[in-house]
Amino acid sequence: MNTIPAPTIEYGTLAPLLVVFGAAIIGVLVEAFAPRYLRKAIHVPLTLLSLFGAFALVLVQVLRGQVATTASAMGAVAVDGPSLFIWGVILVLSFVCVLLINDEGHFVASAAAVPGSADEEEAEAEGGGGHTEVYPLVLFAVGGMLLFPAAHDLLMMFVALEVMSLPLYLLCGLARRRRLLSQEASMKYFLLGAFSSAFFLYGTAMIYGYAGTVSLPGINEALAKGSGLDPLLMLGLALLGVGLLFKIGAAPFHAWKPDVYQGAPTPITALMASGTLVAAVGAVLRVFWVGLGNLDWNWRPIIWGVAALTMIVGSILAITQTDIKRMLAYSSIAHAGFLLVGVMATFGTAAQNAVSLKAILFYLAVYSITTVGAFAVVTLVRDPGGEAGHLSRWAGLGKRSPMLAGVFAFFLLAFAGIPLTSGFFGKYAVFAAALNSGTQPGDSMGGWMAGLVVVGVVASAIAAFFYVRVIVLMFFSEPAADGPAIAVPSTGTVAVIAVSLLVTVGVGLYPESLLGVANDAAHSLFIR
Amino acid sequence: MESQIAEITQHTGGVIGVSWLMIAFPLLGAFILLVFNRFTNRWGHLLGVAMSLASFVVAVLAFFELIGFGEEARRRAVHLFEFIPGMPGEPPMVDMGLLIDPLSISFALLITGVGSLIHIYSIGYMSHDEHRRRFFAYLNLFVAAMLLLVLADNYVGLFIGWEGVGLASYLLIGFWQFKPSAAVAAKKAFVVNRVGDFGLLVGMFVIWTTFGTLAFKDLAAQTSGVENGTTLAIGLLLLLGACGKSAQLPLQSWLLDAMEGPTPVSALIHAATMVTAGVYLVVRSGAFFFHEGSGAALAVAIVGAATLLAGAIIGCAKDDIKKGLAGSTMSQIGYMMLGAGLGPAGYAFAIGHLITHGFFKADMFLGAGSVMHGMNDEVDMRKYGALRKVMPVTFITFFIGYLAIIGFPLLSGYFTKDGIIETAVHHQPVLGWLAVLGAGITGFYMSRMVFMTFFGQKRWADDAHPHESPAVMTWPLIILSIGSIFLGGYLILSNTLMLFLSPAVGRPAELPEFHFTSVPGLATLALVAVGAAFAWMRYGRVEVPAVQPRGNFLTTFARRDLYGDALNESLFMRPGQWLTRIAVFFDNRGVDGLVNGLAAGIGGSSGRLRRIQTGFARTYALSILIGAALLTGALLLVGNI
Amino acid sequence: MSPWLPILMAVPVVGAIVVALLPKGSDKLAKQVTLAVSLLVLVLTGVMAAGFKPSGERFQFTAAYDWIPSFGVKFGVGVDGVALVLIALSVVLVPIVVLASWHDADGVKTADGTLITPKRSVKTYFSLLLVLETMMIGVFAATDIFLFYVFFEAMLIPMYFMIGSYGGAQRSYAAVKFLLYSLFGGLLMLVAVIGLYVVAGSKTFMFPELVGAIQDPTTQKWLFGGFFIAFAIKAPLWPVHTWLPDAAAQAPAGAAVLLVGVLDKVGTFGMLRFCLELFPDAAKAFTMPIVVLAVISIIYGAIVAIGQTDMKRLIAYTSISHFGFIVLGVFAMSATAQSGAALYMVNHGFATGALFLAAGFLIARRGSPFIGDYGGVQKVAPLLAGFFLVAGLAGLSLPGLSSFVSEFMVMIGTYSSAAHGSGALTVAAVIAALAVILAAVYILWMIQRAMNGPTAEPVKLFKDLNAREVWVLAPLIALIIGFGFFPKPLLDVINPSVHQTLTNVQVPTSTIAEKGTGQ
Amino acid sequence: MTTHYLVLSGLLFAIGALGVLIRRNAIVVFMCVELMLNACNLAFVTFSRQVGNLEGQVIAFFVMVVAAAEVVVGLAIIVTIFRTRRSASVDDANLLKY
Repeated sequence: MNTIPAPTIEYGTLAPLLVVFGAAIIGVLVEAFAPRYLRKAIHVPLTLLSLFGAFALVLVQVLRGQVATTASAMGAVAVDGPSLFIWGVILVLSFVCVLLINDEGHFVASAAAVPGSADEEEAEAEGGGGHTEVYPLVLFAVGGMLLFPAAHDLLMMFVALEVMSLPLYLLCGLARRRRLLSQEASMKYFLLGAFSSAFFLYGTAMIYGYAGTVSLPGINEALAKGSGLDPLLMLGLALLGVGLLFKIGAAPFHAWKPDVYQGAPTPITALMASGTLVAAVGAVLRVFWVGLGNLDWNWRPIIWGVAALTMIVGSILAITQTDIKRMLAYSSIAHAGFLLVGVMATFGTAAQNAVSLKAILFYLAVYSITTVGAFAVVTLVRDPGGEAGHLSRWAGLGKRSPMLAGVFAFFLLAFAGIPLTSGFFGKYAVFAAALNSGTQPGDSMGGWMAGLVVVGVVASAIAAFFYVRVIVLMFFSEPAADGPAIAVPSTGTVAVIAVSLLVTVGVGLYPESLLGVANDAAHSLFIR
Repeated sequence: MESQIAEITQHTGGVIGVSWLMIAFPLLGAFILLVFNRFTNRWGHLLGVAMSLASFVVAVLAFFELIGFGEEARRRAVHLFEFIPGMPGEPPMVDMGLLIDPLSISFALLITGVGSLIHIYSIGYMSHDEHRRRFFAYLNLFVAAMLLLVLADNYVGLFIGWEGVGLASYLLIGFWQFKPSAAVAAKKAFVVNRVGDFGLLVGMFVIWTTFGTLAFKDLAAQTSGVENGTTLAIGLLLLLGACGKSAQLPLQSWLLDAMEGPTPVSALIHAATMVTAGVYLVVRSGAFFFHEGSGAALAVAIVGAATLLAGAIIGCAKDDIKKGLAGSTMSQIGYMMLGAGLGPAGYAFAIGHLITHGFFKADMFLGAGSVMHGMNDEVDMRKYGALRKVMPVTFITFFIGYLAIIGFPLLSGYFTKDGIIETAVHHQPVLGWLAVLGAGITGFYMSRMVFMTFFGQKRWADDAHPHESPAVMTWPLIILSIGSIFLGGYLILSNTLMLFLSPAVGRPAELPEFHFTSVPGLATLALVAVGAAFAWMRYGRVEVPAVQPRGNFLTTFARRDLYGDALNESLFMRPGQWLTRIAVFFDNRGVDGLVNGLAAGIGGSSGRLRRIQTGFARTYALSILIGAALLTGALLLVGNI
Repeated sequence: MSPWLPILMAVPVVGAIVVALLPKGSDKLAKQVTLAVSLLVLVLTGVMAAGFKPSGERFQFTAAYDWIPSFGVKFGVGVDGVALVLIALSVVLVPIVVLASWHDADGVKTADGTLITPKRSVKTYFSLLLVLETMMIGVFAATDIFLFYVFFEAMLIPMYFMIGSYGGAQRSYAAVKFLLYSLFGGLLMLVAVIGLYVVAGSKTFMFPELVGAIQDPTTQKWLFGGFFIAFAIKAPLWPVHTWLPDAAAQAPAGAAVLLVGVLDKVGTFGMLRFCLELFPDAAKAFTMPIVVLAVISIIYGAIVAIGQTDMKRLIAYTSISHFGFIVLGVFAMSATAQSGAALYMVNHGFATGALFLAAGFLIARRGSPFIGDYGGVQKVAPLLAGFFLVAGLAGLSLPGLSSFVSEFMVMIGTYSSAAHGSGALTVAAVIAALAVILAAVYILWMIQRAMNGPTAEPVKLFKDLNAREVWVLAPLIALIIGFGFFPKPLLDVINPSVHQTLTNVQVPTSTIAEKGTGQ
Repeated sequence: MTTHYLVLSGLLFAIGALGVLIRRNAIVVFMCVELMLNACNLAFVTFSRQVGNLEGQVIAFFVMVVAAAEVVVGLAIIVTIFRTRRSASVDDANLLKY
């Protein structure tokens, strides 16, 4: 009999992951054993510290120059430069989101209680602070997000996908106000998420059938040998794509996004709009570059179409939205499209890939941090019934609270990609990468790349309209007599907004700060 | 002929060296009066007069300095400053300088001399106007611009002056802008003039493109060897400009309306000086008009002849004394144009007529102003009558002017007009005889004016108390009338003017001799006598109805200014208004509509497309499934291409 | 490395921050600080300009700092003659606009006491103004194309807020239209900017290094298109002009001055600097279509202006006509015309600025932009009417006023341009010259309706210009008249840089060479 | 041989997907998703045999665990919504739309 070789685990490399998961498990234990009144006091420092610690560990790896060059954990996880960059971004984002989550009043005290029932009142009176399960759930989700883009084989990716998604399904349903919407969002997200992950899994199975392995480099090798035209492969690729594109919210797999973003508690929306997107784009990049690098002739036209469709659908549908979160959801769809333009450009030589990768990483970082800031502002504009979601309630905000409105306007301008905001450089980087890739010798899609960029530009112009519309509402309209109240922001929220603003402004004025980091990360490329 | 034009010499020092002071004085006056505004109200008019007189003094001194030079050296250019510099390392595109030569100095003397008299006259005429200071500011501005026009040594400087006088004319016609009629007249004058300016402007383009310079100095020698078509084009374009400024057909319509301005304005600008700028332009640009084989000169003569008749006909039917005079001005400028269209043979007569006309027409306009001054600003001659007794000085001076214009022998107009007519008959017989006919009509309408105003019965309004004007107004009249008597003879007999001008404009090989008994001259006199007699029968002997009777077709034709306005209205104004309306509509609905429509289209499609987001989880699942199918299909398709 | 331009750009933005941070209720102080800062910038610019050597290097006062090495972007600044005069134009206009807008945010009351615009944040307005000043200087000073683009787009934002927050009744529509239109053009330009970078492959955005970098005619055409559409929208050229009347009519008069006087010049400046020099072959290939558009703009703008009932819209349409002239001059491929176009940019800023401000003062007294609501203003407010008239005359390019020289040079240069045979451009110049007639109609008809005739009842309450308002208009009028007779200081600076541009486009740069084509 | 299993797997997957589309009851919909997952398992196991390594079989175990976790979360959500709305129909929950 063969002896099963003992698996080697690179603990040092994987430490950030382990810290987050460890903290999550401790969080579960706390939930189980700590008295209710203590729970929050334990959870908050635990969560924040673990995220901070994980971030520190990422930094340590980067600063010591010990970026792994081979896959860890027996080839299951690849902690390479891009992974570390994405981890850093996700950890910062989740840290910031936890600060938002930490705020009073976002989460229901007892998810099981029927809204308006005596149970609920009781739970409210007793617990006050809402569900403390939120914290370990967030940690699990964050852990999944970390693992997702780093997964080096499709199975690990699937598991990471589920670890990331399952807690989020629950978190979506925990809003304290507008319970029905929250629950509906939760259910839709869950059903559609499960549905899409089934596609992902079936795609994995097909590819396994074709390549005999689910390891990404293994698949690539098989592709190099095979004809590449196997229907099995194509089917697998398509179904895998469904699962991945669903997560980043690309059209036509975007339908869940507006509903879920609108219904979920805003801090969770912030986490999904930032962290999940970053993780999912990271995973997409890895799959296409590492796993399907030898098949770019096949998938690039498809991504072209999806990217164009996504940008246009996102921009156009956002125009007529009346709910701020829903509008931001469509905006997020449009931005997913812009990111896909960058994904289009990741092929061919390593140098070209690095350029595109840098662009996407940079885009991800700046877009997601701005998004968190924007949602943080959304949590502050309140009605008697909770957050004032309807846009008409935002009229005249600039007169009531010029600072807040100004900051929000700035975030919107960053989304629109106006120069001297971080968003502009993100958009520029992606478009430049796309055009640059189009001029690579021998690329038959050169003209198509220019075309896609023009589509992106047109979509940007359309998208600018709805960002500007909100600014018009806030600044150029007279405030309604019973306009929304501005909640007194907690220190956490202020910190979140301040950090986002700082990054958005700072990177807008001096992008090199972040670009340098993205550049270094991208140059080490994905481990192939 | 060109060979007789003297070379231009660069000049420094002396009075001519500072001849820019001629322009600077009135300009400074205008500047002070406009900028210091109310503070100059008390003495502003005196400053205005002083500046104009100072300019006159400089002109006179410059004149004497100029005639101190030999004939061949009487064209003195004074460099002022670089106006439009050229590309690096190249000479300037336009150098601003003055050209003091017999032609320009003649104009300068006329402008500053007559101008100063009119300034003085205006002190009295405008004494009751609260904005008298502003009036003098504009007058000074006009003098400055007019001097720039005639003194500039290049077309751009000329053009600046050209438009400057247009501006002054606009401001002065609209001086009583609170009257809508004055405001409209002012605008009309400017706009119609701009049509002419268009011609002048394009003319300059062609000149620049052909010769690479806009300076008179450099042009003179270069016309030889240029295609006929080019000179013809330049000539016609310049003629268009001249027509605008000088109210020649077809751009005559503004002049009659321009009478809305205060009477001294009509005298100075719309009779004596500005309107003659067209004649100046034609004479100054003679090289283009008389280039071999060019028909441009003929065009000038034809325009002149047509206008002299048209103006005369209009003058016959006007009851408004100023409009009558305006028609006459048109007509007389027609004579000048005719003369100018005849080349060096006619130039001297044209310029001579221009100068004498400047005197006698100013004299008559100011006389008319004096009458109005005494008649509560009444302009309708049917409300005058028998004024000779109450305003004797005005009557006598006006009558002298009258005699001068109809060409009463030995008075100024007799010599200059007759010179034009005879030269015309000699060179262009048809046009010449038309000019004879025009002289006859002149005899009629001018007589009519005199009879209606100063003779016959009183037809005054009840509150009219006519009286003689103050000395400050009558003295200019007297001086002008003296000029009207003697100037013509001095200039024409023994060809004084022609010889004087010849360094600047050339002269015919044979100097003409003035015949008192030439056939055209006698015919003219006869016709004038007939016209005057006819006028006496209609307006002197019989009572003039106080209300305008319905006239026959011809009278109406003349009263309506030969339907010039109606023509403009139906040809340009109404289609223009329609065009404007269509353009505005097209801009709002078409161009902007397209943009807004696109925006609305995107918004609308958004409104429809969002319905796809039904809210049913199963629909979303379906979209995922369809997406999966599409993806699979597309991949297979791409794979098989 | 010269610190001049960075200092010039820093001063206003520092001023803006100071103004924004002033405590509540210090409106007056905010205005005074803004005025002081803008005057300081004016003085500094004057001192800098005095050191400009027309015969020296093309770009002077250059400085380049690494900004975004990853993208090859430098903070590169420097001015040639055209940029210098446009910066001068901007910094002259800003203090004037500050003074003109002194009470615009305070809540404007008409002569009869009705409030036409409510009280709004004074500090915001003036700090936006200063931020805009920085960007205006930056956009003309940038020698790095990326930096140019950044300012080109970023300057939309302060203007957007100035229109949207402080404008008239339709302000938000106008502001959004302005922003989206410009943004769309800008994005197309962004594609072209990227394309230029990628195709040139020289890893730099520095303009001097990119001149001549693109050789392939087809590529040139595409990139030219991207730049040109952006600039055409900005300029604005027919048929992408419709945002301007709305924006200018709704903007407060001061903002309208900067919008039309300076911001739009960025378009024509860009055509001159970038479209021509970077893509000379494309520019030559597209000359005729562009000349046609320019001529349409000239005539169309003038005709539509005649039909306007709203004063500010009318002025906006006159500007469209004038921008037609500038574009015509830029693309006539003639030294004279191009110098004239560059000069026109400056002169138009003064002339239209004066006209907008005078109209603004008029409108502030009555609360209505409609010409028909006025009449006989001259009688009660002769100073206002007088300034309005001179500004109007500058608008119709009366000789002796500055705009004439430039218009004349554009037309005569176009007429005589040897670039494309004499035929087509000759016709273009002649058609363009027709605008002198139309200009007289639209300006004088407006003056006749608003200023002349019997005094309308509400107009009788008008007060004449006060000292502040006189100080706003007087410098502009002085400049208009001064440069009308003596444009040499400007042209001496402009000509060498035009010479350089045309050399890069490989067009004869001599005015003399243009002569003699008609024979 | 293995083809039959693959066809079966495909059928199961299709049935599951169709079920998600046409059933209204959230529980049934969810079961259909589980069916799809199991179709995947079958495919994995089949392929494992076909390509001759054990990875596929191992994956099947992972999937089972994940599916179980999904059940836990899913049922919790569905039950909560049922308690609130007294209905487990997925179509009833459509407040969030357009």
